[in-house]
Amino acid sequence: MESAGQSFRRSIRVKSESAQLATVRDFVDSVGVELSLDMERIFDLKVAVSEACANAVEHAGRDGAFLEVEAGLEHRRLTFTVADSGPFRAPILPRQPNQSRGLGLPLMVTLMDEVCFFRMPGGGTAVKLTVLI
Amino acid sequence: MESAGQSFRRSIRVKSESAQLATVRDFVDSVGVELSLDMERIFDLKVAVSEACANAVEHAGRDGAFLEVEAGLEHRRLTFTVADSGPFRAPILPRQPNQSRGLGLPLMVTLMDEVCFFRMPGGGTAVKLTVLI
Amino acid sequence: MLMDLHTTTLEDVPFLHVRGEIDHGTCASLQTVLDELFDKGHTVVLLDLQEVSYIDSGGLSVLLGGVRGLRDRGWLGVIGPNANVRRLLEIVGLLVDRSFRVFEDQKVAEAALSQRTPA
Amino acid sequence: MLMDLHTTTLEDVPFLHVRGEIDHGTCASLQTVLDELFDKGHTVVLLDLQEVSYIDSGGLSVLLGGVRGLRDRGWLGVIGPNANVRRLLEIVGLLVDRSFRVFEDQKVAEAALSQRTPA
Ligand SMILES: Nc1ncnc2c1ncn2[C@@H]1O[C@H](COP(=O)(O)OP(=O)(O)O)[C@@H](O)[C@H]1O
Ligand SMILES: Nc1ncnc2c1ncn2[C@@H]1O[C@H](COP(=O)(O)OP(=O)(O)O)[C@@H](O)[C@H]1O
Repeated sequence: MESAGQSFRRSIRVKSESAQLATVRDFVDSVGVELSLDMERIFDLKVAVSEACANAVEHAGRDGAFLEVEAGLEHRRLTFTVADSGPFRAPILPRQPNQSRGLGLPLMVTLMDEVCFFRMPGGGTAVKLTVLI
Repeated sequence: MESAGQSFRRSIRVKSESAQLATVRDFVDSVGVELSLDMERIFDLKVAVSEACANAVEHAGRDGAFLEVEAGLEHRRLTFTVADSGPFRAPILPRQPNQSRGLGLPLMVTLMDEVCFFRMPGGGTAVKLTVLI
Repeated sequence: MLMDLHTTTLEDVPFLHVRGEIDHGTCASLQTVLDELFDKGHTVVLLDLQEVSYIDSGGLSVLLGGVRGLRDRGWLGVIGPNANVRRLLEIVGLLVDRSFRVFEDQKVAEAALSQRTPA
Repeated sequence: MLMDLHTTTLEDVPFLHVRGEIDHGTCASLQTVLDELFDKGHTVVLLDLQEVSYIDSGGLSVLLGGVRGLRDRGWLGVIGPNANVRRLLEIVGLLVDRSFRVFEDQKVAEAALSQRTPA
């Protein structure tokens, strides 16, 4: 049984490709609006969730793979969990010259209250982004 | 009051400099031995904690700053928390040519069950590494 | 809304107008255009961000890469980023970079350009 | 125990003996020695890891960097990594790199070297 109406769950499943990032951001937007968050908070959540999805696409985005994004609210902790089906891998260098990489994690940590990575039993990776609202 | 003998706490505080990484690993080793973990598990913890500390040294290691490493055990969850006093920042490129970067996080995630980053109220960053034992 | 990009010039300086969202899926075309301009030897480039509602590390990397390529030889100027976009520019360190400039609007950018080459 | 490094040769090939822990604090000297060897034109280098008890991303980066510099022109061979070190070499992708080789012991490495240049 769920704890007395406290719990909130919304989720979306998209193809693991960067063209779907905008769809995920629309999902984050709709959750933010439903919870009456302010625009700045919604923007930060969009960036952080989109970054987590971009990493998942890059590292686990092959042949029709899917991404699951789930939003949950419990005790004023709003979480977005991004789950992919690939292992967590080291970047394969050399990368494009001139391009800065490694911005994703610093952005997520700066914009969120907590950023957690889990290896999942099946072999995928989940990233859980939390803000206290 | 602590929960009926379940809790275990050990901690160490070292200067935030890479020469201290070996000291931190000795600390991890002593915790692992005290808890009778096997050698492979202890090695993995040493690597993950040492990586978290190396990041902290790199990003928050100025002028006599300190690093706090705390080990805790609760309900078979062993955690090592590394706290520094700097903000979480994006890497400043260009880096040394020829060097591969960005291996620290993938190593931590691969070797641990959970890796969490927290911004701390005072402005520092904490990394919490968890294994289920 | 996806990203839309077209290029004009302002006082001999390339002036890129971007509209929409600069993310990992859309930033490649911005990268291509910037690379071409730098290859041609341009050391000052203007980017109109007034119609940009969103940017993420894909887009920020392109800007940082451009700024690093220019280092000390010129600058990349952006016009009118919204408050959210501006916050991200700050987090990644662009606002303190000597080769990066932010202008409130096109007028201010034009003034900076004319100061650059006193007639 | 910190890191200790000295260099000999094995059949004209530079042979580095490392002892101790290769971490972020100690890896710089290994980097320096490898860079010098590559600058001198060596395309095959051997590294004895039998006495290495620990390696982290600092040391792994140095190995990866070396291997990438050599790509398709030669190889970096390591001798006798312990099981833990070997696991990390695998995680970062070195074990599947065509410019990286692992030898059980010095005998096997010598055999590989003599095959390389049939007299
Ligand atoms: N979902 C994921 N699956 C696998 N690897 C990941 C995932 N998320 C992040 N990573 C790893 O974490 C590293 C850090 O990510 P990030 O800071 O976004 O930098 P980058 O710009 O290099 O992707 C990545 O290079 C990648 O190796
Ligand atoms: N404790 C920390 N404080 C500040 N920034 C950190 C910290 N830990 C990690 N980072 C950031 O996370 C990024 C990813 O770390 P890591 O995977 O170890 O790669 P790198 O080899 O580039 O340090 C780093 O580039 C850095 O920007």
